[in-house]
Amino acid sequence: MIDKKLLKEHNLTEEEYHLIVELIGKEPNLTELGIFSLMWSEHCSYKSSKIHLKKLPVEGKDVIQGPGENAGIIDIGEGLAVVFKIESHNHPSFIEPYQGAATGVGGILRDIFTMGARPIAIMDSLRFGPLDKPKNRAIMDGVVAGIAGYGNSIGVPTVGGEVYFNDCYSLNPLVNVFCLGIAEKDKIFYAKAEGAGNPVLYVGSKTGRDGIHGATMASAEFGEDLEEKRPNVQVGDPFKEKLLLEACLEVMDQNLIVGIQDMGAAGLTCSTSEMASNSGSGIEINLDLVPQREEGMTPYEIMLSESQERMLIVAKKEKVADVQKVFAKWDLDAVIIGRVTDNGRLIVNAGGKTVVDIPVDPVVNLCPAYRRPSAVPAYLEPQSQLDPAPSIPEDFNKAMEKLLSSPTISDKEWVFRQYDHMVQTNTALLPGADASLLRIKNTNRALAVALDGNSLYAYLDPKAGGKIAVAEACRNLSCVGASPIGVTNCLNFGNPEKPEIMWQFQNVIEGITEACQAFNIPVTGGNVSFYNDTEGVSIHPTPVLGVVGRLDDVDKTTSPSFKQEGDILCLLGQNKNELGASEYLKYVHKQKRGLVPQIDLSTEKKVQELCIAAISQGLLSSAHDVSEGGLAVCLAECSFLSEQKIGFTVDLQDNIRVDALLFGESQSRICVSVRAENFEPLRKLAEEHALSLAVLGKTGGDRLVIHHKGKELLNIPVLHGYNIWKQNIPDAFRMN
Amino acid sequence: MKFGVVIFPGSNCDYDTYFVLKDVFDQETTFLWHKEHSLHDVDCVVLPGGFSYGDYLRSGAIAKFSPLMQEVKEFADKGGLVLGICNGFQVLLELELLPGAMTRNKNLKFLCQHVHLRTENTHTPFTNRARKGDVIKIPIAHFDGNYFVEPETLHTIKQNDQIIFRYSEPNGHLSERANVNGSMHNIAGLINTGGNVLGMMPHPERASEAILGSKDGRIIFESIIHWLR
Amino acid sequence: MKVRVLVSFKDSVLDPQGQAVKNALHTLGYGGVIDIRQGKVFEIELEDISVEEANRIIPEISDKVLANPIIEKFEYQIIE
Amino acid sequence: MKVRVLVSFKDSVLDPQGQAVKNALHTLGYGGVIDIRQGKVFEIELEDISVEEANRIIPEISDKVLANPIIEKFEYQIIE
Ligand SMILES: Nc1ncnc2c1ncn2[C@@H]1O[C@H](COP(=O)(O)OP(=O)(O)O)[C@@H](O)[C@H]1O
Ligand SMILES: [Mg+2]
Repeated sequence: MIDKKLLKEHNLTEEEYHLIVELIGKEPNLTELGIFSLMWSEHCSYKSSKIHLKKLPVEGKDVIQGPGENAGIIDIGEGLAVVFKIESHNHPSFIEPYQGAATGVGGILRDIFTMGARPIAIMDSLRFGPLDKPKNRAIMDGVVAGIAGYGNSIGVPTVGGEVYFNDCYSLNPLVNVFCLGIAEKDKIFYAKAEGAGNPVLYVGSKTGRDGIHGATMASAEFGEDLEEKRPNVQVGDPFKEKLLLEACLEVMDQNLIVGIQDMGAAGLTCSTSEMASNSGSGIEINLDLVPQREEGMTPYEIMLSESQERMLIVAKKEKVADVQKVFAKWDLDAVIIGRVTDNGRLIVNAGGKTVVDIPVDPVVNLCPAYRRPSAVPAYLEPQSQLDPAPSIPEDFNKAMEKLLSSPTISDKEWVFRQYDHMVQTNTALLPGADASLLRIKNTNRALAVALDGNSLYAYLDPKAGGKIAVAEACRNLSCVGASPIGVTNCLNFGNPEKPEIMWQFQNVIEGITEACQAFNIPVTGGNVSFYNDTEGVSIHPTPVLGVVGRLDDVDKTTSPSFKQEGDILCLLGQNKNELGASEYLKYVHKQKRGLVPQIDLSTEKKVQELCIAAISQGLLSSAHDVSEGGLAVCLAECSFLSEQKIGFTVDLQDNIRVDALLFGESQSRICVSVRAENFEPLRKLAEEHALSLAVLGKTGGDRLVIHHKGKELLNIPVLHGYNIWKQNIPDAFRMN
Repeated sequence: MKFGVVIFPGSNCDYDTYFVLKDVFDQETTFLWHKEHSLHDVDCVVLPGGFSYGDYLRSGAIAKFSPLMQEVKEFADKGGLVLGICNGFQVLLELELLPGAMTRNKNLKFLCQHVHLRTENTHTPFTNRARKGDVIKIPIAHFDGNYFVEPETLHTIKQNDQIIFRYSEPNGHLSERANVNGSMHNIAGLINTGGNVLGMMPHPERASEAILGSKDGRIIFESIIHWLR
Repeated sequence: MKVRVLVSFKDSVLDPQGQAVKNALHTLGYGGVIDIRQGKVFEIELEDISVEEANRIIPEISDKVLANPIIEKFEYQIIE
Repeated sequence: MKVRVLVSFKDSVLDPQGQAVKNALHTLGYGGVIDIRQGKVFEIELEDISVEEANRIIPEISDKVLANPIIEKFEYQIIE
């Protein structure tokens, strides 16, 4: 009955099938095959990435939970732990932008509160095609509204994120969502099914035929047959999730349960088998008891459904009634659908028959890991050169105006104004700053978070791209005075069966590893999204790094905006003659090529440490890191973000190409402004850190003015630049 | 003096409001569960922001039927102080404790940002510490804050001096630009004829601590506390 | 019994959503669209009751719950 | 010409809004409500065209703009 066609539909190879037969000692029936197809999918099993992910540094003295659970956990003192993770929802967001993004938020929130943490912040990392195409605008409009629709309703602030635009995302947008929660250290919960005889409860929404094959879809390329592969789109129900969140935290707080797991991708299949496997136990359930939304669902469909807003709980036998009472308080049913056993098997009954009877270990742990072939991509050699070098623009004002109208650089208020970024009243820095800052109530502390990932860098030099993503996220934290304590990452790549993609993947991981080691920060989890190809075209490799930082005194922080006229502008770090892979080249010269900026991690670290020290001593009026758009854009943003739109005049002295000086993206640079009386202490501090401090000029006036050795390069009114920067994205949407 | 903060399923500014009253202003404060039939002798009921019942039908439409809201209605009819913030304001409109209704923001997007409000009437329990014309900076966060009322009713509420806050420029000037959600007559906050029930879309609890970027929302809580003392 | 309740804004209330849809259609070249108003529809499945009873209950729940009479009006059809 | 287009979730798709309304009605004592699905209605005023022409255009704009064919279905009535 199980033939090649069926295997293909289930994305399983013949070798995998034979292995399954061997492992379970029989031919699987259709439902059992479905279970394996889900759990052995790339999305769930990490079969192509596992051996490479092992390289990431995961140790650290404050790590409570590294990779392997729903989210990573780090001890932050005072009996508290921070729980965080990033996830992708790329494919669903392409099919149905609003619901795809919304359910992505729902999923990552469940990952956090499943562990006993109250989610306190969401961040989003988005990648779209250029906004002159109506289709791309529609996708962006839907995605942003979907994230807002879910996050705002459930009452978790979306405090920041990032948006990049590039052609390669036109048919494959990326939607990565990060969530962070806070738990009491002694009230953390895991996906455990311990204690034979303990009841297994199903809570939340009813099961429908939603997203059947969602995980397998995320494990294959989109081709012409997109239409057929399209599973039933899931519609998010943030209200139901809010009730689930409160009820789950309440049963955890009262210590009524043994373990809990959300039912996201791979639903009932994944939660039952993982919980049993994690505890070396077994689970037996009866599908007739599963609350169902649609009639006539088969065991196959019920087991594979990806209906949202559902959780599986193993309760303490003697506390079941109390658990049910809490759920009833929140108008939710908690239905006993089975029990924990000690036979190591997943047994599923329906209609009086046993429809699944398989050992859990092979399902969860014994999927083969592949070392897929890798090869240097053919595009690399020609494209990583910058030959011939582009001509130097005659009018830098024009080049600057053009650059400010690149949507990757222009203001993202159109996006974050749609997100409730203030609910829960912890948001100490509003979106627009380099990092988001959340105070922790009843303490003096704060947590900072930054997401980062420049895929053009990763495309032209995957290893450097990986390194820079970590370094830049950490640099963003340092600009608000915080030190990094943990990392999560979302690795978005094309089809791993293509050797070039595998090569990109390996190298990005090497870069991330090197940088995390240099900063001595553990990776506590993440997510891999492969098969981001549509019609044979792969996206640029897109690692998105989420770094969490810690600030011990919430008052010792600063923001990128200029605070007053007459402050001295200084540069921490050095300008270099680097133009490659810059937004300037891409947007002004239409060239996506060149050498990615070099990065020396020990210099990088020193610059960041200096910045943190200066902020903690209260020396800085503002700090902003130099990234896309280079020094000119960095300085301009400090003006744009200041309430009074304070301008600046600087005179640069470096002997390098002037466009590289203005717009190049050399790493390890932070622009700071200081009151005159703080300059000397800052200079001394820099000396102690063995770093030179370049004085650039002063804040003040109502123009953005940049000279080079006394000669004027750039001179535009702040408000003129501001309007371009501010209106660009809203204007794109008004074209509708 | 005791404050009660109502929790509906889907409320999400309940803890924020509780925190401000309890920890920032050091007032006795209790939560009131929507299924209860008692207000536990509170002196002021606060209906917090959020998405009661998901706001799936209309903002505030379902919350008005909860058992507790019948108590709140009686309490208000007897002159008890009721403050509705954001979704709380929407519930008060649905309950008809305040006139009018909310429609979708004029740009059809959710809006989260700081706005400026001009204080129009200070002879109320909620604004007695302010001066008429004071401009305060407070955040909004809503999808349905576009206030609508029939012209006759608008005329009446103007005559009764029921308009408490209006969206304005930082200098107090009333403009279309400042009226971000498109509300009729720039109305951001409204009181009942009895002068004891205030509804406002902006969130004073998000502007009561320096670390959150504005302390201007304090004036409302300070006024209530002063009034009750 | 199946009933359909249609809820829409009163004429005196602006309908920016309808306007936005109209504009979108114009941009796409459907110039013949003169006006659009957007409302809500509820398809309700009721236990079998008499038509008389339905004519009592439906307006009641429409008025109390489904529509906000300050800004909305409703009409209904018994379809089965 | 006046046309009414009704857009609602496909039957297999979860309708959280309808569920919420149903639960509210049950709480209010309307236990006879078995199910509710909530959708959108568009009242469209068109330049006068032939019924034939309308039968071509309406499905087209419904499919393109008014409904999201991935999760929604539509039907329409020419009312005037
Ligand atoms: N890029 C990565 N770096 C580190 N850990 C990862 C990465 N991708 C996935 N992981 C870890 O592998 C485990 C399985 O991930 P995943 O299947 O996405 O979890 P789930 O879907 O249950 O949330 C998680 O603990 C996750 O943190
Ligand atoms: Mg998970």
